[in-house]
Formats: sequence, C-alpha cells, structure tokens
Amino acid sequence: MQQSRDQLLKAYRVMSRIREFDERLHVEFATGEIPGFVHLYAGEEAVAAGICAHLSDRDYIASTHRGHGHCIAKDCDVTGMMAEIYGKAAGLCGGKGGSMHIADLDKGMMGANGIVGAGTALVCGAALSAKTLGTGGVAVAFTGDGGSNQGTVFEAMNLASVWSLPAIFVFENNGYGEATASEWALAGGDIVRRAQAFAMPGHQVDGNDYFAVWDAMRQATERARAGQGPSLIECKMKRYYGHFEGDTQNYRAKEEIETLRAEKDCMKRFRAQVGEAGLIDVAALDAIDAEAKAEIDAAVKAAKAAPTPPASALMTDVYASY
Amino acid sequence: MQQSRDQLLKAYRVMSRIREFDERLHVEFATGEIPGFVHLYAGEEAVAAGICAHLSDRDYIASTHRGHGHCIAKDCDVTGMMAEIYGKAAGLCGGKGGSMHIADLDKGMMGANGIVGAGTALVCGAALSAKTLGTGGVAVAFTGDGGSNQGTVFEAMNLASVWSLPAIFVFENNGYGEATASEWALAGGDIVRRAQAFAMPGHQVDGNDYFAVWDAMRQATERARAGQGPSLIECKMKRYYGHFEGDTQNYRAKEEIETLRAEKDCMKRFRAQVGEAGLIDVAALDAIDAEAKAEIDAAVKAAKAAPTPPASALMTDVYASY
Amino acid sequence: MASKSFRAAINEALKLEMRRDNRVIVLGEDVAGGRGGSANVEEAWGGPFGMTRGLYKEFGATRVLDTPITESAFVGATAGAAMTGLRPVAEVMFVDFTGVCFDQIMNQIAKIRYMFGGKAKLPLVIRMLYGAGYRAGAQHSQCLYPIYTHLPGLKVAVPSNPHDAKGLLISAIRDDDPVLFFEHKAILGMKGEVPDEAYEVPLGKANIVRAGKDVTVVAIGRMVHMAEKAAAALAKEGIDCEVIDPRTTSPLDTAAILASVRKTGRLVAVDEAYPRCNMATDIAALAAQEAFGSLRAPVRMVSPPHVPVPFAAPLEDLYIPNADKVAEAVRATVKHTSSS
Amino acid sequence: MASKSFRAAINEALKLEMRRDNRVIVLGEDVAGGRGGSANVEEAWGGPFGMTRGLYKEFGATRVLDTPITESAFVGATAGAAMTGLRPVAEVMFVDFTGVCFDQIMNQIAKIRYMFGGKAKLPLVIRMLYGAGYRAGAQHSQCLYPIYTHLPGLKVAVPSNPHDAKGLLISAIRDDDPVLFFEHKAILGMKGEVPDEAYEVPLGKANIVRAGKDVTVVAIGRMVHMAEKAAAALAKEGIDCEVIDPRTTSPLDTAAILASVRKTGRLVAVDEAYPRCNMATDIAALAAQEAFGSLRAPVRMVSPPHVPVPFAAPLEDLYIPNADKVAEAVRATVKHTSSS
Ligand SMILES: Cc1ncc(C[n+]2csc(CCOP(=O)(O)OP(=O)(O)O)c2C)c(N)n1
Ligand SMILES: Cc1ncc(C[n+]2csc(CCOP(=O)(O)OP(=O)(O)O)c2C)c(N)n1
Ligand SMILES: [Mg+2]
Ligand SMILES: [Mg+2]
Repeated sequence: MQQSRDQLLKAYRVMSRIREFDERLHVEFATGEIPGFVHLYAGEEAVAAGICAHLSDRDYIASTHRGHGHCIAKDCDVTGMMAEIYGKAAGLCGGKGGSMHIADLDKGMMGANGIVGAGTALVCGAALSAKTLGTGGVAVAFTGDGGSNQGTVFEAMNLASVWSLPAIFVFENNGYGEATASEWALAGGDIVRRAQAFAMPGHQVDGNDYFAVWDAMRQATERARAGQGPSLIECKMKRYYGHFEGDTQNYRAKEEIETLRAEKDCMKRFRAQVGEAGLIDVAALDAIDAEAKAEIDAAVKAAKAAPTPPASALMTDVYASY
Repeated sequence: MQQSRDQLLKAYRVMSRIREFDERLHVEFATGEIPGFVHLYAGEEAVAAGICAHLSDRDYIASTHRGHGHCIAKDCDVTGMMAEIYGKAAGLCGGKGGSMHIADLDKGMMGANGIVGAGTALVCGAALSAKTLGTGGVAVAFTGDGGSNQGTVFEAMNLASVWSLPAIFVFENNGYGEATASEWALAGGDIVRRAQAFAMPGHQVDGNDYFAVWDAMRQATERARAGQGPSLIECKMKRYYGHFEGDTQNYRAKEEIETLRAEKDCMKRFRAQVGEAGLIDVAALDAIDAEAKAEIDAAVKAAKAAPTPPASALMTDVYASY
Repeated sequence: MASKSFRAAINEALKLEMRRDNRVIVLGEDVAGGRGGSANVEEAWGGPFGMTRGLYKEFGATRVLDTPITESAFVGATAGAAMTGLRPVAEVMFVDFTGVCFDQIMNQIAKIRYMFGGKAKLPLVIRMLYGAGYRAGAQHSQCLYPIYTHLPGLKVAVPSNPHDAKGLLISAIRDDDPVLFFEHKAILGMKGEVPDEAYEVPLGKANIVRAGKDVTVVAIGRMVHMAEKAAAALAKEGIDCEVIDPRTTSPLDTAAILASVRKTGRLVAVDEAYPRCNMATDIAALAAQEAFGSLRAPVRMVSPPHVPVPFAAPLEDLYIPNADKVAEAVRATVKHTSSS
Repeated sequence: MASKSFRAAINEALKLEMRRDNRVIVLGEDVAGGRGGSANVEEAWGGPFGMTRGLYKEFGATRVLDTPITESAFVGATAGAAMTGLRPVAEVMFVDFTGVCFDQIMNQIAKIRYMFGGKAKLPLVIRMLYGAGYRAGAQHSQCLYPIYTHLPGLKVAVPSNPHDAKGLLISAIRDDDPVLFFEHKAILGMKGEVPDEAYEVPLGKANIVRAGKDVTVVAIGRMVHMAEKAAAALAKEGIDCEVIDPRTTSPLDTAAILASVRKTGRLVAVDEAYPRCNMATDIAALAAQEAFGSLRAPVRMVSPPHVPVPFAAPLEDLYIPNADKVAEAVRATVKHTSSS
C-alpha cells in the first residue's frame, strides 16, 4: 500500500458517495418520480475509485450508460448530477442529458454515453489533444464486457496504439451485458487477452479490490504519462442491481447478489484491508458514510424541489451559432 | 504435398488465369477504355488458389475491392467478369456492379466489396445458413491488412467464435493499405496474433507459397466442417501493382517490385516446387499459360464488342417487388 | 378476435411466421436472453422490452439466436444469411443503435441486389424501437426512418397500431426484399383488435383512418394518433379531416395521398422525425408537384424543431408534435382558404 | 487572383488555416501517405486524390496524421479532440464510407453539445468526396448530404466551385460547430478564380448564381452547373431563370430561396441525391408552405430515380440529373402557368 492516509480516506469517500448515490436512486426510482433509464453502478465502486485516484482535472474520462460512479470519482458535483437525473434546470447539463448523458468537461468528464462502446473513440481524441498540446494529461475510456465486443472499441485500441496515445482502456467486466453473460458473448471469456492483439500491456484485476485496481492503473498512467502509449485494464466484479432499474433479473439467481454483497463487497473489503493494516480506524470510515448519506439526501431533496428547464431551453445549445 | 497431379494442374491454372487476367487489365486500363476503379491482384495468386482449392459451390466466399483473383479461384466465368469490368450487359452483374462488385451466388461468390472489411459480416450470415440448414458448407472472408483494423472485422470474428460458425477469416497482408504500410497501421504488426483474442486458431503463412496457404486452409476447413468453429489465416506477400490503377506508388521503391517479381513470385515458386518434386513437367504448365492467355484475350475482345445495358436496366433489380 | 397490445401483436407475428416457415430465424441482443447466465434461459428476458418472449422456448437455440453487442456483425449477417437461404428477422433494440451498423444497411443490404444485377434476394427484416416520449434522451429517442426511406433498396414500415403491426410484420417477413420495421416505444402497450390467425397488411398500401372532405392529414406512426385526436376535436368545430396513415414510407402509397389531396384541396403532413428532409417534406413536396392544381391553401408541415431530443420531461413534451399542434396547422390551412 | 482548381482551392484553405492557427490538425487515411513505406514520406500521396498534398511536408507528423482504416475511431477522435482544445479536420475519403462511422457523427458529434447543455464546443470539420459520374459504382457515388442535413447539430456545406470551396472550408474550420464538408469528385479538376489570401464565405448564405425573373432554380453542389447550363439554353428560348446555389444545406438560406420564389412564382429544385426525403423535397416543401401564395405553377423536383448508382457508363449518365432534365422541368413550370 503506497497510499497515504489522506488518499485512502479520499478513496473510501468516493466509494461511499457512489454507493449511497446509487442505493438511494434505487429507492427513489421505485417511486416513479425519476424519468427514463437509470443504470446503477452499485457493487463496482472500487473500479471508479481506483482508476480515478490517479487522475486530476487535466485528465479526461469517457463513461458509459452506467456512469454515476465514474462521474463521482471524477469529482463531478453530486447535487448537479442528481438534478440532471431528475431533469432539472440546475442539472449538470441543464436537464437536457439525463442519467445517460451526464457530463462535465471542466472536471475532465466527457460524458456518460448511451451508445455502447462509443466513448473509446472520444478518448482517442482527448488523448491526442493531451499529446499534441503537451498537457501531460491522460484519457481513460470505461467500457463494459458487452461493450468490449463493439467494433469501435477495437478500432480505438488499435488507433491509440498506432498513434502511441496516452490513453487507457478500462473494461468493467461485471459478468453481464444486459441479460447475457460475458463468458458467453466474449469469445475466449477474457478481455485482457485482447491487449496483446493491439500490442499494449494488459492487466486483469479483481474489481472488488480497490488496491488491485489502483495498482494496475498506477502502471498504466505511468506508462501513458511517460509517452509510452496505451494500456488495457480488465476489472472483474458484478453489479448489485439489474441492467437497468426495472429489470426483473430472471437471468440470474437471487443468491448470486446476496453472496456478492456478503462476501465480495468492495467497501467491506477496503475496510478490512485498511483495518488489518491499522491505517484507518472504523470511526473515520463510518463518519464518511454518514457524511455521504447526508450529502446525497440533500442532493435528492434539492433535485426534487428544483425547477424544470424553461421552455426556451428546448431550442438552445444545439449549435454555437446557426 | 498431399495433392494429386490434377489438383496441382488446377491450382496452377487458377493462378495463371488470375495473373493473365490482371496483367492484361493493367495494359487495357492504360488505354482509358476501362471505367472506374480497378485494383489488381497480381502477385497474390497463390492465396486465392490455395484457399479456394478447398472449396466447392456449396461453400461461400466474400471478397474485397481487390477481388478478381478470388472470383477466378471460385470459378466465376472470366468472360462474364471481363464484361462486367467493361460495364457491359453480358457482365456477371449486368454491368451494374463493375470491378468492385463482381458477384456470382451460383458459384458461392458473395461479391467483391467496395467497403473495406464489410464482407466479414456477410460471411457470418452465410456460415450461419450452412450451419442452420446443415449444408456442410463453409464461408470464407477475404480481408486486407488495412481492412483487418475495421471494427466490423473484429465483431465478425467474435460473432463467428461465439456462434461457433464454419467461417474462415483469410487476411491478405500485402504490406500496404493504399500507401500506408501494414507494419505501421496494424498495432503489433501481425494479424495472426488477433486470432487468440477471439479464441480461434491462427495461421501465418507465406502468401507466395501455394502449398503453405493450401495447408493452413486444409486445417481451417477441416475444423470448420467438423463443427469446431472459425479459424484465422494470415497470408503475407505483396501486390505487384499500385493500390489502384493510376497509383503513382511514390510510397515504395521501384526496386521493391522488381525484387518481388524476380525472387518471390508465387508462380515461379510453384513451378520450382512441382518441378523439384518431379510431379509436373514444364510443358504442361506452359500449355496452361498459353491457354489462359488465349482465354483472357478472347474475354477482352468479347467484352469490348459487347453491347452496353439497355436504358431500361437502370430501373430494374432494385427490389424483388415494389 | 381479441384485444391485444402492440407488443403482443409483434410477438404473435413472429411466432406464427416461425411456425409456418422454418427458414425464419430471429436474432439480436437478448432476443432469447439470459444466455450463459445462472438462471433458466427458457424463462428469460425475450429482450429488454419483452418483444420476443417465449420464442426461445418454442423454437430453441438454432432459430432464436442471442448475439453479442455487435450490431454491425449480426445485421450484416442477416444479409449473408438471406442471400444463402434463411429468412432472418433481426432486432436492433433501438433504431438509434443502427448508427454502429449503418454501413451494413446502407451499402450492403440496400445495394446488393442491384449491384449483383438482380441475382440475389434478400428476404430479411430489421425490427427497431423508435421515437420520443420515453424520457430516454437524445440517443434513444430518434425516428430516423426518413434516412432509411431515402435509401433505395430498402422498404420501410412504420405501423401505428397493433392490427397493422402484426399484418405488416407478417408481410415483411414474407417479402423477398429487406424491410426496416419501426415500432414506437411509446405505444407498445397500446391495445387494439388483432385477429388470432396470420394475415398480411400489404406494404405500400395506405390506410384511410378517417374519411373527410376538408383537409388531408397524413401522419406517420405514432403521429397517426395525434392526427386522429386533432380530427376529433376539429370535427366539433365543423372541420372534417381525412386522416391517412401510409403504414409504409417506402414504398409510399402516393396514389392514396394524392387522391385525398385532390379531393380536399388541403394538406397537413405530420411527422415526429427531425424536420429537415423528413417525411413531412417528402409528402408536402409530392403534393406541391403532383396535386398543385388542387391545392387551395399552403401545405403545412408539423414536425419537431431542428434540435436533438431533450431529456427533461417538459422539454420533451414541447418537442413532440401533438394533437394541438396538428389542429392548429389544420385550422391555418382552412382559414387561409376562406380568407383568400 | 489566379485560376485554380477545386482541388487546389481545398488544399490552399487547409494550408492557410493551419498556418494561422496551430490548433488546426488534419487527419485521415493517407492524408500524409506513405507512412511506414520504403519511400520518402514527404513526397508521398497526400491522399489518393491528392487533396492534402504538401501538408505533411510543411506541418509535420504532429499536425498531419495518417490513420489506420478505422473511420469510427478517427472520426470519433475528432469529437474528443475538438472538445479538449484542438480544431481537427478529418478526411473520410468518400462520404459512402461514413456508413462505418455513422454513430460517431449522428449520436456523438451531432448531439454532444445539446446533451451537455451547451457546455461543449465541437469545432471540427469532416471532409468527404461525394457524387456520381466517376464510374465508381453504388458504394462510391452517393451524395448522402440529405441524411446529414436531417440531423440537428451538424452543419453541412456543399460547395459548387473553387472560390466557394476555399471560402466555405475556411469558414468551416473557423466555425465552432461540427461541419460536414462535401466535395464532388467529378469537379475536383474544375477551375475558377480563387484569391490567394484567406477569406470566408459564410455558412448559411446562398449565392444567386444568376438573376432572373421567370423561374427560381435551386440546385445543390455539382447540380448548380447543370442548372446554369440549362439557364443558358433557356435564355435563348426567352425563359429567364434565377439560379440559386444555397452553398450550405444546413443552415439553409431559406430567406434567399423564398424571396426568389416570391419574385418568380415558380420553383425547380435540383438535387443529385436519391429522390426520397432529399434536398429537392426539403426546398419544394419549404416553398409550398411558405410561398404558396406566390406560386403560379407546381413546384418541380429534378432528382435521380429511386435506385442505387449503377456502374455502366450509359446507365450512370441516365441516372444523373443533367441540364436537359432541368430545362425540361423549367419549361413544364412555365408552360403550366401560361396554359392555366
Ligand atoms: C450500440 C449499442 N447497442 C446496444 C445498446 C443497448 N444496451 C445498452 S447497455 C447494454 C449492455 C451493456 O453491457 P456492458 O457493456 O457489459 O455494460 P454494463 O451494462 O454491464 O455495465 C446494451 C446492450 C446500446 N446502448 N448501444
Ligand atoms: C470503410 C472504407 N474505408 C476506406 C476505403 C477506401 N479504401 C479502399 S481500398 C483501401 C485500402 C485497403 O487496404 P487493404 O485492406 O490492405 O487491402 P489491399 O488494397 O492491400 O488489398 C482503402 C483505404 C473503403 N473502401 N472503405
Ligand atoms: Mg457488463
Ligand atoms: Mg493491403
């Protein structure tokens, strides 16, 4: 563990806020007040936290339809996120994007994305900017196991390798693309074996283990920032909820989730790891959880109370000028 | 060499006809009488011949923009091909396709293709038909080194593997995609390393060596016909002419082509191989060359003399009914 | 005859055609569902919208094929399969996702028959959800059938009700040309009378939903209901609308539309698709060229504004053409004539 | 001022803008060319059509980037790069190839700004060859700008001559929105007067190519020349055409078109794109809605038939709208009025 107490507290705070955010959304969605499609990240927090721990505002990430965790880990404002999900004017995108399109370029967050695999190409561009403009930044694409099979994703990996871009391809292999198991849809079962097809280093890690993710990402960012080109990281873990809110999940056994929560949970694991190492006392972590709860609660209340966008907003922001 | 004298004569005949066809087109194109884009296959004959030696009419191939060799090896009528290239009514596609779209489904030839990489998806479908209808057939996609990077190609390899299709992905790594070297555009340099990314066997062979191609394809077809799924074959060689007719080729040294013709030529090599083995006398091969010359000459004369399609042809063949 | 939902009508059409012809196969992401998961696949999804539920159980894995999330590969595969003896019906969940397989539709499926000089037949169907109103945002709410209508070689069906959905889908499956089949996500639960047996609603034949003498209102897909609602309201004002549902945009039943315009002398074209180069312009231009002499007022187009589909509910509601906007357009055409 | 080809005008615009602003980069297949080959890359291709020749020599490998044949990746990369500080100009050789990167254009590039609530700027250009007449067959001869005109969030330029090509491309590069830039492959060698210095031709401003009083002829891209030729022939018959080149189809200079139609009372819209939901229908519908009261004859659309582009020369020649067909349409509108 090469991380300071502050780093560890920060990492736990990120995970706690993500967990609280999405657990709360699960509850709120059931009331029918939240419009559209919502995909929850609960269970995968260690990935977003471990990856983004190495990033600052000059670095970019491109996310997926399951993007809340990435946003929070990349330091997007949760009040703005919540308002966006509720479709309010105060949302990060003025209510025009919604859960699947939350973005905040000031934070280096290039958007959740409703198109599976699409963010990988955007990331090649952000990495090209970093390289061309000499910002020292890196760009990270999150993609699911299902998304890992999309043509654009392969093309982007090849391009990043050929152009030797400071790009990192993070695959969240959470076992399913919708109802379909990754072992079935992904020839060969593993995503990591695709790294060498594009001449880049590949890491496969337990996505429930913050430290494993963190360490793979440390190597990948070092390489990228040193101008040595892209890397691939495959993180394996499972989501706690359905593909989207409303999914009956009859494609997996109920016990699967119970076992996950009981035995694999990344936050419990983190607590155990830092506890064993005697690095952080439980009270500090409990306090973080309590803060996160309060913060998300306030965000939900604010979002519910916030005004919807004015009618005039329909026509703006299509073009810079037209 | 597990091939009979007849097989070998047939293979040489295929190569000879392809060579003569495209060498003649090179001459005829310069006269300005041939419309549109023409991409010549000269130098790559051993690939088409070695691959298609294992195929019959129940098997399908999908070709590329550089498709003449594949058509001839799959037994398309050269007179109809030539007429098609000249845009005549007697062409295999009634003059509506041209060089880049020659097709003949009766011969299992699913078309040359103007879109790089597109044929791989078509091949998944033909292989699915073979599997579903139990025809015992296989389906083969030809793709270039440049095309090997296209998203669709990766998707098709994954799909073929997941569905365990009788599909074979043949990559013609002829060193260039247009003016760009495959070593540059293809991360890692080799296509064969992508096979294991999709959990299929990969073969890398010298594309100037008919026997090497033939043997790799033997393994791939055996596997496919046994219901064991797809394979990948990478053939390495170089084209003798420019990317298209008219290409100044200032991206490669003149001597490269001279050396290729002198030292690597697949037909010379074949002659040496069968000669050393004492299998076939030179006279038999010379006779085949002479026949091919006469056949192509007749095809060119016929194509030039043939009538263009009638005006009414413009509107037909869009739909079966509308 | 029973009342069935749009969703059930689609499901029934698939089942009946699969029973009738074993060359018909269904493929797409999770059309079976649960493949490789820990639960019993027979009870699984049938797609996130349940459109294909029960097919896997009845027809098994050779005829109901789950796919990886690789639209380009599996949509292209429909062409290869159709050329070689199968009659595939692919599901591309949302039409918005056809962006990733557009080449296979535009350059392969639409053109193969012509490029081959007629020597190929491509009996395939691509089913897709489309349309706004689901709070699904800019990438999950588009119409896009104008794009496919633009492309020669494709047929395009946009059913507005359960009865037509079943009959058009059966026709599409039996048709020897590629058909793009559009299902509006906001009317999947809508019910209507649907015969139990198989029947065809022909491609290219419009439905006169409501006969009238004052104004012709041509509306596409879900917009037919907006037009009907407007017509009902206008009837109370003494304005008699003829509402036409073309059912397919390619081929388009131009004869039916023109006959109506020649009769009424007025046209309002209603389309949920983006306003530029859409079906409203296509139909308005048709009338302006072919029935100009009969027109007694400017044609009117009712479409959303030239913006992506917004997420926030009040904005999306403003975006979608509704009965009020249709009625307003009709009133304008009627007023124009009276005052001129 | 010197006479320069369309090709040279494009090349010059790229050079001047790259000199002016070092955030401007050029990328695409073989835009440098010869990468990794055995010869000197400085003298290499500049693309198969030579559009970017000389750029690599002047600006080097950081600003002129060859790409693998992966349009989805590099077109998508333009969006990522534009959002983060560069001003990329991508070349997708033929517009037909945008099939393989359509999602990146339709769902990413066109929508990002709106989905982000205006918090992103996408100053990027995608240059593409388009059009028939090259004997290049169905997959290399399409127009497709109606598809991109349909999509909100994109701007679409279709220059008809070298002067406009240079000025529009400079405007496009300086513009903060994504611009799809169409270059007709059959007029790359066409010459015209082109100032040496940088200048802008504004996006959204039509060019009245020829003033006239009897009929408004609106034509797109290469079709402007067919319209001009027709106008010259018709002038001898005493028919005075006003020929309008919109220059961009999105935004479209509707004011200029409508003003002309209101003056002449007649409209012929000429478009090389497939006839359904194309620019001819878009413009015809516009006039039928907004200038109906001024129309003295049916609008007329001149487009190819609803078929893919055939290969054989005589068929392709039949396919492409030409001056004769334009003239015939004009005569029909004029005759109509006189006889009514
Ligand atoms: C191109 C495309 N195809 C299909 C979809 C529908 N879709 C949305 S999410 C999803 C599953 C994605 O699975 P995965 O990549 O594993 O991500 P996860 O949901 O597991 O996080 C699918 C099929 C889409 N959004 N885009
Ligand atoms: C999707 C797409 N992009 C670009 C092109 C233009 N193009 C035609 S052939 C070619 C090069 C192909 O190289 P390769 O695959 O190596 O085949 P080769 O020509 O060497 O046989 C390119 C870029 C195309 N036809 N389709
Ligand atoms: Mg997943
Ligand atoms: Mg090559």
